[in-house]
Amino acid sequence: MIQPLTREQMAARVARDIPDGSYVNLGIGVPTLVANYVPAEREVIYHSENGVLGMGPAPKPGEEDPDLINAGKQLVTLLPGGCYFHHTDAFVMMRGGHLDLTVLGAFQVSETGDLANWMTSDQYLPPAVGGAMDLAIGAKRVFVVMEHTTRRGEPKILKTCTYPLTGTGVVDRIYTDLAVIDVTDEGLVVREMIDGFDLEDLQEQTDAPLRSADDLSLLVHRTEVDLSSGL
Amino acid sequence: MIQPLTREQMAARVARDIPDGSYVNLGIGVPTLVANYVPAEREVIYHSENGVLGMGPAPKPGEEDPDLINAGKQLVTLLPGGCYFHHTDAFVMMRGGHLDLTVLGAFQVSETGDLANWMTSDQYLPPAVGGAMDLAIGAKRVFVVMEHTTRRGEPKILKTCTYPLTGTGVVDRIYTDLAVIDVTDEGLVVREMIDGFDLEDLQEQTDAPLRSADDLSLLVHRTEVDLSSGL
Amino acid sequence: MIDKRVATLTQAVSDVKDGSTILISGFGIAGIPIDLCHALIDRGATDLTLVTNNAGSGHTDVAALLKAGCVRKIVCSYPRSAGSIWFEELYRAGKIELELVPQGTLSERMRAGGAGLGGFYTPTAGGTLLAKGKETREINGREYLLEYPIRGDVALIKADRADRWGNLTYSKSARNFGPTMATAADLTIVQVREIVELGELDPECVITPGIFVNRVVEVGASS
Amino acid sequence: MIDKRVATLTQAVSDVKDGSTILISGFGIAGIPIDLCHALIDRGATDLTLVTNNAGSGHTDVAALLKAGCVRKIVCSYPRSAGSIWFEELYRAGKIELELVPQGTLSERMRAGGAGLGGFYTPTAGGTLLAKGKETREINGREYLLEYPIRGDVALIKADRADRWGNLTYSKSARNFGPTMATAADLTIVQVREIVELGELDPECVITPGIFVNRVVEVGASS
Repeated sequence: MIQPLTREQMAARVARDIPDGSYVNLGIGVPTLVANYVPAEREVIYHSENGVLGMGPAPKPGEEDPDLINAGKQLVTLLPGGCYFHHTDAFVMMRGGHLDLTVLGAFQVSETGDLANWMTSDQYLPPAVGGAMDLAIGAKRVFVVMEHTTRRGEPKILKTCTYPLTGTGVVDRIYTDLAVIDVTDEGLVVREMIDGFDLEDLQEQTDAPLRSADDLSLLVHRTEVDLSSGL
Repeated sequence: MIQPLTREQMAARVARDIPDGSYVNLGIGVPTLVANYVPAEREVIYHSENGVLGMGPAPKPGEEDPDLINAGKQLVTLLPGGCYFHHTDAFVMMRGGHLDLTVLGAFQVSETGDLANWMTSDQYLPPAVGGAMDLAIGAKRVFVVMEHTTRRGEPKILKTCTYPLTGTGVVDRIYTDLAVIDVTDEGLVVREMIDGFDLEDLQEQTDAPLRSADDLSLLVHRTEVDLSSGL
Repeated sequence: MIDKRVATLTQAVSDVKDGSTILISGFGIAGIPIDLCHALIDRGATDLTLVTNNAGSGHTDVAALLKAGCVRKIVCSYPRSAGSIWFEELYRAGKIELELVPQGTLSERMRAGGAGLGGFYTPTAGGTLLAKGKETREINGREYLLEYPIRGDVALIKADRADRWGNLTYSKSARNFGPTMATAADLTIVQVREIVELGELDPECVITPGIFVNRVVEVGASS
Repeated sequence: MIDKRVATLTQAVSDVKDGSTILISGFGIAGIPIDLCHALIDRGATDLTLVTNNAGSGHTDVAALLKAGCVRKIVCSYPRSAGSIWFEELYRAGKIELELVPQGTLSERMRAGGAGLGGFYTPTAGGTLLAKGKETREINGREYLLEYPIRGDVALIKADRADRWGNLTYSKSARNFGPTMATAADLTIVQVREIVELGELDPECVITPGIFVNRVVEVGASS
């Protein structure tokens, strides 16, 4: 019986790959959890598109300030060295290629790194895009973290996305509850896979063709902070 | 014997027309002198394209700060309520139509308000444009202050400018040492003229056709501060 | 003398015309000019186009403008938030027009409006549904969309402190769209926590120079 | 750990390559990174393209770079100042290339470079000699020129205070081109009067967030 990673374990796995000294924007959902698992030894500067650089953790009770929130509208704090700026400047950072990395959730990713994470085909829901497109095209590297398949078991890693795109050819690496997969010029390369799976098992849950890295390793379940990097 | 206005008298005449509460950019040369003659009762906010709003007069001896200069590179001061910003924002103010008024020097002005104030035909001098073009197209109103003719007596108010243009159709009013002239849709209209001159005398020194305002009045020589307005 | 202080919220919005395009600052709960929004509702404004990042949630401010039937169209990046019930109801009923703009493009289009630019080329949204109908251009091997400026007849903004010249400072992430919107409207109206004496704001730390502001009204530490 | 402090000026410019495009802050005497300019001369840089508002005056900083023969081309708005003798001499001798750009367009082109835009339409210089060869477009009845971004390989900037994350404040009108240039280069090197502890700069008053800065070197109250 295989054990997919929990959301926390996925976040912890992504956290291993956040480099010391990097400027990072974390999307809403699992991406936001990533910060919890980045080792304290690494100094990472978190950016929020609503005009904050150097975000710290959630405030202690009694220290909440409704004027200090992140892009997910959660209350946050500011680290010493952090600063504020207006929205247009926040997007200069994003669109201008100044962020080292963004971690985003996704509905679908294609084998060429197309990203679909802003709109499903539900006609009753009004569309909402926020800053997703700016992040997708602007950050130097784009990591996606998501479940490997939908709740119904449909693959989310596809030859071609069926949902409307956020950006084309933008994703560098995909972290799922089953594997870590690089988007390369030669297609999707599996770097890590959970115990009990072989490439065929993973391929069954994946629409786009996969191949195995020469140094394929085990995707481990852990939520403790890990100083090693999978990059 | 007619008496053309001195540079100071020209500046004082322009100053009469600087409205209370306006945002004003003064160009280099005679325009800079204008501030000296604006009545203290009028609160005028002076803008400088190097990132200053609310400029005050020259500093007292001992209070000079080389970091606080105007566009003419002269040392200035900052009034209470003044502030600093970067160059790109300074030009947002200019290009974006936020300045009420600019007063500029000129080599030539055409009857349709074309302005030439950045380049002569001297091939040995390298061209230099600075912020002149942004001011000319951006300010809500453009006043030009200049001698009526060149030192050689050639007219500077022309049917068509012969020097390279700074902007087309931008000038609203011309202040010279002989007259105050509005640029209107029906051509140049003389509002004020110095004593001893009639329209023919002025026309002789002007290439573009002039006509007289119905309420043509005398252009007076004074340098004391004057609360009346010629607008 | 320059004095941009206005005594009451009612006065501050008294001449906002029906049919106007209104830029409204704020992201999530931070930086929304709640009191100005409600003053506008009290005035009975109709047929408005709102340009604002979210489409309101709950029953106050932007949501209240929607609920009160003041709004014909909304230009925003993220209308679907927790509690955006009034927008969703109007949207499903086909009673409101939506122009969805990526957040960075929304902000940059207003900046262009304030800066006197005619338009700009952005890579954002290239190859997506939101590029539909937009002119594209390849520049140095990359595809860009041509985007045009947005200007408002009015901007309603929440700031922290102001002086009588209209200089503004903001509070933390409540700064968000305020500084850009202030530049991009014919009439910029600002509610602030506190109005201070001229000269009290540090000239190095003024975020919105007063040239972009027409009216300021003090509301204290409002809701 | 992030530590952008560099001990010496020599170190700060050690890897600036010949043939680079260098953005240099400053307007008149205010905000010119004099010490960094001289460090670059000491390194013996050649074939540089400078992007800077003026073309130097007297014998220091930008003028010194010209005098030392480091510069192939200059992109600026106002090369002719009192005392711009070195530029004028090279210009008359045909030994330097000049690209003259209106000041606001110069600043805006660098902003576009830092903001990831492909270009923009500006009304400035429409109908003038400086529109020659530029694509024009009528938008809402007004003529605009298409202008493309400027980026530097390196930006040399003078600021007032910095911390080890590279956050910057400036002094009065010496701010000028610094904040925009910092965004528009692959490598942004800043000389500051003083480096302070992390957290000492007011987060509301940081003018250049550290994300735009690669190196800071403390020079004290320099020339």
